[in-house]
Amino acid sequence: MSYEVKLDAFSGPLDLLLHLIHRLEIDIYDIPMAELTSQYIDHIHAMKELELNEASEYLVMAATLLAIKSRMLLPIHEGELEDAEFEVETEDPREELVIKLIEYKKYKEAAIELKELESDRSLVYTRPPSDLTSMVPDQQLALFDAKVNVYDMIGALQKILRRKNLRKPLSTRIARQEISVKEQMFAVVDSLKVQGGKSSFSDLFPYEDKTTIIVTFLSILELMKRQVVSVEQQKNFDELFVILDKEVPDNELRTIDE
Amino acid sequence: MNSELLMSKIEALLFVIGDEGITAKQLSQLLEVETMEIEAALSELKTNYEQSEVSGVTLKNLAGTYQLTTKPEMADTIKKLVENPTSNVLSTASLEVLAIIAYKQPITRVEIEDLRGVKSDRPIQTLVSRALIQEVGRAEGTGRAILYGTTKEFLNYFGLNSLKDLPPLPDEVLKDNDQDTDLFMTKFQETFAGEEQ
Amino acid sequence: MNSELLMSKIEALLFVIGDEGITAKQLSQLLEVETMEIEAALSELKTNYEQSEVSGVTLKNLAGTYQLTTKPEMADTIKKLVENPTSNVLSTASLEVLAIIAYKQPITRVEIEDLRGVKSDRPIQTLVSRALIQEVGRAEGTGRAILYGTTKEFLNYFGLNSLKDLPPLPDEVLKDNDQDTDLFMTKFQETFAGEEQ
Repeated sequence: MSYEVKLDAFSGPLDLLLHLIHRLEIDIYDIPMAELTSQYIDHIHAMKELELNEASEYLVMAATLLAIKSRMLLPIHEGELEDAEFEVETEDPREELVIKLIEYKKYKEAAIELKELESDRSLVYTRPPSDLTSMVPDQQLALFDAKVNVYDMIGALQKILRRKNLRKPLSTRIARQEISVKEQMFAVVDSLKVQGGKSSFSDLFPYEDKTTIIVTFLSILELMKRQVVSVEQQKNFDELFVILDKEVPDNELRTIDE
Repeated sequence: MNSELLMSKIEALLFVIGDEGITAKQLSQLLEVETMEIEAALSELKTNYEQSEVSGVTLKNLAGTYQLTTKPEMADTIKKLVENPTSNVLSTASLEVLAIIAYKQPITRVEIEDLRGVKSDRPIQTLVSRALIQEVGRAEGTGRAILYGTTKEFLNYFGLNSLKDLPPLPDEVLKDNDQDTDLFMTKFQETFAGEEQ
Repeated sequence: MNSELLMSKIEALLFVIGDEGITAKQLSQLLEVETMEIEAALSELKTNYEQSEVSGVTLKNLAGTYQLTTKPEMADTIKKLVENPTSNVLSTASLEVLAIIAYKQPITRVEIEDLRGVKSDRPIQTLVSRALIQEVGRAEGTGRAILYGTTKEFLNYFGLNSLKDLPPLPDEVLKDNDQDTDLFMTKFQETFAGEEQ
């Protein structure tokens, strides 16, 4: 029998065992050790080639399985079973493993429930507290709760990151998606036309966000390169003027590759 | 204070406080209104939000506080603002460790590793850095191992108001030890009966 | 999209976006709805807020940017929140600044503000006056901006022997991610790659 073993598919040897038990439709209270052990070892072989991080833990489990298997093969005589003195030693060699598996399974299932909660919660967004620091006297600002500890600092960092994740896109992603250099070239030419073919450099930058400024700047460079516009300056540190040199038919600009 | 005014004040405070959240008790102190009345106003606000087709926000109980949040059906719209909406979800290993800590806290790393049968220092570190767990004390005895517990951020992250809201652990199948042993004995004998054939 | 749904989506976006605000054009791009229609919805939302006695917030239009704010008549209520020692709105600002400095030192004010997304000069000042942070040098370059780091008093306050006792954070948590620069470089290369062909 052949099967694919993915490196990240299991979070540990117990997880792998549960997977095998499920797949082989084994009764967890009556594990056929020979079968499970051989399947487990097959998986380990496949995983070993993948340089598994926790290889040692998987190997320890393999040894445990083999030990249980061999203990189960030891002959037990009828007489000993009935003898009260030996009763203590007749526990099932699989018992400890089964208890472990069942205990682990509980938390594995709880983790799945947490995952669902995580995904429900991810649909709901909050906002950062408003910045009210301007409303208070300085000495009040740094008053910490006496219970503040280093973990509260980590919590504070976590909030900053969450907020940053929401903040980032507005200034860049929308612009990245929506404004191309090509589009901005049209906008600059249009704007020059409206202003009679000449505009101060700074008037071409009505937007405040950085990306629009960058894209506008690049589009002016591109227009200069294509000799559609030129830039002049009377003397050092004077204002720059952008001049529309020639009427470019729209279709010529439209052929520009982005 | 009439109830409209009270509701508008509560809304303003909830808006300003954002994901910090605020408790009914704090609202009661700030507004000098009985907690009962605050809670009635909160509940009416929530009903208003939920029933209004025009409103994209609602009121939620998170980590013991009240917070305004967007409605779940707004998720697709807001996701357009977020760079990598799913890149931050927890790995299976982290979720397992977190489940163990949530239900068995306070607990040490060694106990966690014993339960999972696998080293867990990396998931623990991830969970600490994401402020989902923290040190809540030290175990007795030599070593004085760190005891971990969940944080307020944990409740917030999973949309819970308190630890009591955690789904119950899957039932232990083996509740009774005697039954346990019987079962094993039966199975044990069956097995060996089979082996001899 | 019907106008109720559009209004609810706009409200949700305005709520999440916070103090930075959003333009009608950006809303139009995000929601794929004509700017005209967006502006009509915004104006209706504003009327709703203004007319509702139950609402503590309203819509403000500043230089083409729309944002939700609390109504002016809520100022006294919010002032109470600020003055109330049990609300941690204020310590939150300082704690955030302190956390950034603790993990990213040495760091300049501008870098701190970039991470937090809000002006941070006042929290920095008060942390300096509380001796939890101090100037530890000057950044290279024209501005020679002050670099901040934590003090011995900081270690004392949090019961740490050294900075090594801070719980470690994985690299991803606070790694620099200057997207603007990336974007610039990408556009730059796109533009000038054409030249060489």
